[in-house]
Amino acid sequence: MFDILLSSYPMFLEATFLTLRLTAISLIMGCGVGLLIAFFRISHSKALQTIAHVYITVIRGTPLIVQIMVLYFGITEIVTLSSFWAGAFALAIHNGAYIAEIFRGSIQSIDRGQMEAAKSLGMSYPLAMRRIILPQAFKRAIPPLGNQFIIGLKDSSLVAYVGMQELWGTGLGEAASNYRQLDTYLVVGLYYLVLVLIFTYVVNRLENRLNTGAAKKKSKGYDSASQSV
Amino acid sequence: MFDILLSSYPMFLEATFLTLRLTAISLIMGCGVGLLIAFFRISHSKALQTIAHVYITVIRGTPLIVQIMVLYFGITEIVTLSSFWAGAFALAIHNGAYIAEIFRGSIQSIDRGQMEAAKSLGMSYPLAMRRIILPQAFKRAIPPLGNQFIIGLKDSSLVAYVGMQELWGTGLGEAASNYRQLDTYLVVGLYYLVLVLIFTYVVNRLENRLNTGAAKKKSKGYDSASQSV
Amino acid sequence: GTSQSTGETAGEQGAKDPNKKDFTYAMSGVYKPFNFKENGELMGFDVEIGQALAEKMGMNPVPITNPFETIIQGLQAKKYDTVIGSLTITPEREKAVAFSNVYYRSGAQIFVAAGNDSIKSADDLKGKRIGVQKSSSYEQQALKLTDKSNITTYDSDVTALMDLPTGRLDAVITDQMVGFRYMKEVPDKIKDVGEPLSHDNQGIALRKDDKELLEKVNKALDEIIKDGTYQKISEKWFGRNILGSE
Amino acid sequence: MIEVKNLYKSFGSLTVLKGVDLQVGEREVVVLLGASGSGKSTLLRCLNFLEMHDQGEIHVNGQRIDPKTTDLNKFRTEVGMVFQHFNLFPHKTVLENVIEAPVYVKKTPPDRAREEAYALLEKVGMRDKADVYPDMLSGGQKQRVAIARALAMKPKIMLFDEPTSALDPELVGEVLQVMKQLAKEGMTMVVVTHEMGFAREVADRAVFMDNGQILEQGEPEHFFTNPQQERTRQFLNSIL
Amino acid sequence: MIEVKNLYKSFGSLTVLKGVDLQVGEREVVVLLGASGSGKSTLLRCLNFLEMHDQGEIHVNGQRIDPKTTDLNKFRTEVGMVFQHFNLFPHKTVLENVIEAPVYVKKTPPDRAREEAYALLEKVGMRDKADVYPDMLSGGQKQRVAIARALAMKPKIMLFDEPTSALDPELVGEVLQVMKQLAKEGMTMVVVTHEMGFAREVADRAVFMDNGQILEQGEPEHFFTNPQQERTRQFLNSIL
Ligand SMILES: Nc1ncnc2c1ncn2[C@@H]1O[C@H](COP(=O)(O)OP(=O)(O)OP(=O)(O)O)[C@@H](O)[C@H]1O
Ligand SMILES: Nc1ncnc2c1ncn2[C@@H]1O[C@H](COP(=O)(O)OP(=O)(O)OP(=O)(O)O)[C@@H](O)[C@H]1O
Ligand SMILES: [Mg+2]
Ligand SMILES: [Mg+2]
Repeated sequence: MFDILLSSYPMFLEATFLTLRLTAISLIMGCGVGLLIAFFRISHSKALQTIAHVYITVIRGTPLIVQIMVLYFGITEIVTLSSFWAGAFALAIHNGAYIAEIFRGSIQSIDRGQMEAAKSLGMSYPLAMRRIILPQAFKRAIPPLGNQFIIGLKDSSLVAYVGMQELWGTGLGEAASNYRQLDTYLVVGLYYLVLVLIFTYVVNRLENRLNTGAAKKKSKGYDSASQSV
Repeated sequence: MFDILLSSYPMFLEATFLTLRLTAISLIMGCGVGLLIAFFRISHSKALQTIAHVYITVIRGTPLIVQIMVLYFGITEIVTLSSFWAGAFALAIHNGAYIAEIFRGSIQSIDRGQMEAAKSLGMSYPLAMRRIILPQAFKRAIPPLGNQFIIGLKDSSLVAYVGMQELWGTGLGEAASNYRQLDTYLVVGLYYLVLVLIFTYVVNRLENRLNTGAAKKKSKGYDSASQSV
Repeated sequence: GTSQSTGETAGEQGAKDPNKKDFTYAMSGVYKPFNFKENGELMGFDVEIGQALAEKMGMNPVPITNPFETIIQGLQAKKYDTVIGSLTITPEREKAVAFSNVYYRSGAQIFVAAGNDSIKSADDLKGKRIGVQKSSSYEQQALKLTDKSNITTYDSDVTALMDLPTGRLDAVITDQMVGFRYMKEVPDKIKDVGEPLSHDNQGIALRKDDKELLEKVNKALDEIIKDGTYQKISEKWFGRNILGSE
Repeated sequence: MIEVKNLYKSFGSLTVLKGVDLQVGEREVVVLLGASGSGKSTLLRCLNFLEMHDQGEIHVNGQRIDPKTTDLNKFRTEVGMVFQHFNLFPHKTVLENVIEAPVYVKKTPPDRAREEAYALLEKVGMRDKADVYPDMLSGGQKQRVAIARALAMKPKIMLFDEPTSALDPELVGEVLQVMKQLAKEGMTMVVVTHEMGFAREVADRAVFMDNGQILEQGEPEHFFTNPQQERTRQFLNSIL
Repeated sequence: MIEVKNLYKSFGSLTVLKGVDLQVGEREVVVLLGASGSGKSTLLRCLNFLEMHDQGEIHVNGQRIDPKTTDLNKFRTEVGMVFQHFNLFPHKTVLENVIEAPVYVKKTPPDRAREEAYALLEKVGMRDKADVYPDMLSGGQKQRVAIARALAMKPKIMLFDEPTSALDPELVGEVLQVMKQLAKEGMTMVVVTHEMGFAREVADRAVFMDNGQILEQGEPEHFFTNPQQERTRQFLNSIL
């Protein structure tokens, strides 16, 4: 295993960057989709609510690999995309449904008194959303969003099956030519693990930084690991 | 699309049963693994805690497809398994990590006064766990467990890549011979969606039934859809 | 054989004779017309060759599907005993597995979208986007014609062919028989270009230490070729004998 | 200044306001009393259209405010509101809370808004906490900031919904002090409160609501010592 | 019956018990008093080894209880404990709560356990609620069930940790009544409580804890009217 790790790192590093680029782009787009759908869900229009509901139900009710394949071939009937962009759009649409629920939850978790106070000061709904509700909601969304980003990073491996040579695609190809699949797959797994650990660390740091600004909310206060049940 | 739905339903129904069997077996095993790892995590032994921590970190830090491939080929070096059992074990080990966190959370959410009361009556730790803590924890675990089961059902599609002819494997094969991948994939997606919706309904029913026994806890009481933020 | 086929991996091919040993042979199942599934039933040239060989050897034929990119790994991991899956015999692969005698010969062919007039031969493929089955011998051939970043790999040659009309690919390299079948069933989508790139020998792959079975397979292969069984199967799927000669 | 005519409001099948008539004159301070659930908050929220009434009319300065034809956002700038739970914006400092609406709604130049904000904070005794986040303040301090924030829009009317009932007893005084000052300066105010001392000292009129209707009203002195209705007497006994 | 010698207990860097000496004789009722954080609960929990002391000795019936050599589960069956927050098992009915330990720990045949449970529930006045789940009970009812549950193990000593302080005032009486009855029957009891009436009427001795130590003790009559220590006097003034 270590020989693979040592000998083929330039190839895997390149694939890692592709994975990161793909993940980043699809998650950024996913945040846009998610925000839109979240607004649909909390809007007063029955039609928009229904659209959002159906979208979320279908995406959360079917496997990602099926979505990727459908979107890869389905999107093409409308517009021709490279496999990078087809994969990125598929992941964005997938992650968008989950991110929508995160945003909706965090927006609705903001005390309704905030919206009332903003309105009582003469702010319009969009202005109050933009200046008062969303900044607070985004902060609250960071932990679950970080978690979703990690899931999105791992899930990006499935675009290997529409021909992307990102980390997993590269691993598959490599294993098929060196006939040492177990070792190769372990190396790929290690790359993902390191990426996830780095990302987890960054998200935790960010959370802590945001929390020190305002007063820290303490949790119940037992150390969970030392709890005796 | 509808012609595929109509003409090939016997094949897809058979594949659906295979998907369900695979999902059921892997989730049952996953619950066993999860319970064990959850106990490791809350145990007083540093070694067991570390094992559980590493296990959960690695599984949650790497893509499922990589895990399936590693386990499929890795397990084989120890014992030869059919692809059904190799896939089932891989899914069980994967789901086990997530289920472990669900169990740990629900066990730790039980008031510590329960364990103290049990001990003060002379109950041993294992007896108190079995008779007092776990029955309450299991009930609390049902909603997140139901959610994990839905994820497990969808994720089972990935064993198609170790040769299982379950729903997705069947869809892939069919699309390569009828040359109509988009329609075929849509049909497969529909099968998954129906399974997920049925399962969601069952879990909701179960939750409601369990809640009517004890006093119902009311949520904050706004209707979220009609909230004005 | 050590594979415990559960019947999950392959459609049951008739009643099994419990007194006979299983002859397990793998294929991708997404390589029409050599091996593919129709209404859940695995069929095609490779499937029937396997059945004929098993019969000659007095064994139970058990065809199994496995993704092509891990088909050799599965063999090494003893998930099955042979691969009858249109594996081209290459020096690379010969390092990993043992091959039987050639069981058919075919050509690697370039296919392009029906409306594409800019690609007329292999020389036009420089810098073009080529789609191939992942870890196939065609992937190696494509690498000689264009650079790696322009190659897209698929789970199935058929999927690659279907990505031609979308415009995502300029060309696909695969077995000519696979492309011709697609052209016949779905007219006016793709076309073949130029002469075959190579004439390849296809072999049945076995584990290197499985010498006994290799001998039996070679003997049975000889027999079905001699007694006309091979001829019949080949005629059924291709209208001609594809055994060819060197 | 405010004239409410025959106001009705239901939530689903629950009718909360059942034909309320109320006049509030310019520079008048009206205290609204009543048991929990009698509809005080709902009435107050209808006055600045945080809730839309189902029937009846609301006139302000002689003009009927119809939600369909009026720009409610604009209208609300003329009516300040102070909430029981303050509802300060936690992601903004005290100063930012106060200048938010002037700058983003009224388009006051930030420099001028800041100047005016400092003056208002001075007035409520919170000048030195201008750069602090609300989380760091006591309840009484928060409520004083909330009052300054509402005043920053230069409203013609101020509505208070139990502004001191979420406060520790020792912090109530500082908020009432600010409100008294405001009344003295001639602000028109409608105040829901159970602080009898405040009502007696400051209010021009006490209004008693019961079950969605106004049952009785009058000058505080008279009202508190000699209520006409049995129901009012009961209520006053229960809170005094 | 119980003899505590020089008991020390720390949580991390916080030393909560600082050399406690205490004797409780057979059939004696001891009331433990002290400010919040003085270590009363910790001492009680050390007595039945829900917390392990760091130093010192605990003797029961003349025998030293050493966690390393004693079967603590067995020992705890002889010491009943009643908690401030009841800690009834919510997934079991009142009857099941009471028979749980006899059946699963003592292996009493279920029929006999049930019979005894009914008698105990009768005694605490909860016979008619035997088949109800704890969620349906008031706090006072819950606490009476908790006492019956502890008694079902036939303990020789009963420990009570503020058994009435989570109850609405009008429910305190019914629980104290049960405890008085128990004392009259000769149960050895250690009770943390601030109910002075109970202490005066029932206790044989009052023990005042301060900052992890026993500062003063004596007969209730004498203790309450004429405490020796300034600190005790302060405390008594604050709660009376
Ligand atoms: N948004 C709402 N949806 C449904 N019911 C509501 C809503 N707001 C208020 N109510 C109900 O209307 C009734 C009157 O409420 P309101 O808040 O006006 O009473 P109140 O006099 O302010 O009482 P309190 O002193 O408790 O604040 C109550 O029964 C309340 O539950
Ligand atoms: N498990 C624990 N971990 C850490 N500190 C603890 C723990 N249990 C108690 N303490 C601390 O020990 C000190 C004494 O607590 P204890 O509960 O014995 O006091 P108490 O006299 O019962 O007070 P109260 O009247 O509030 O119940 C407190 O400062 C408390 O915070
Ligand atoms: Mg109110
Ligand atoms: Mg205590």
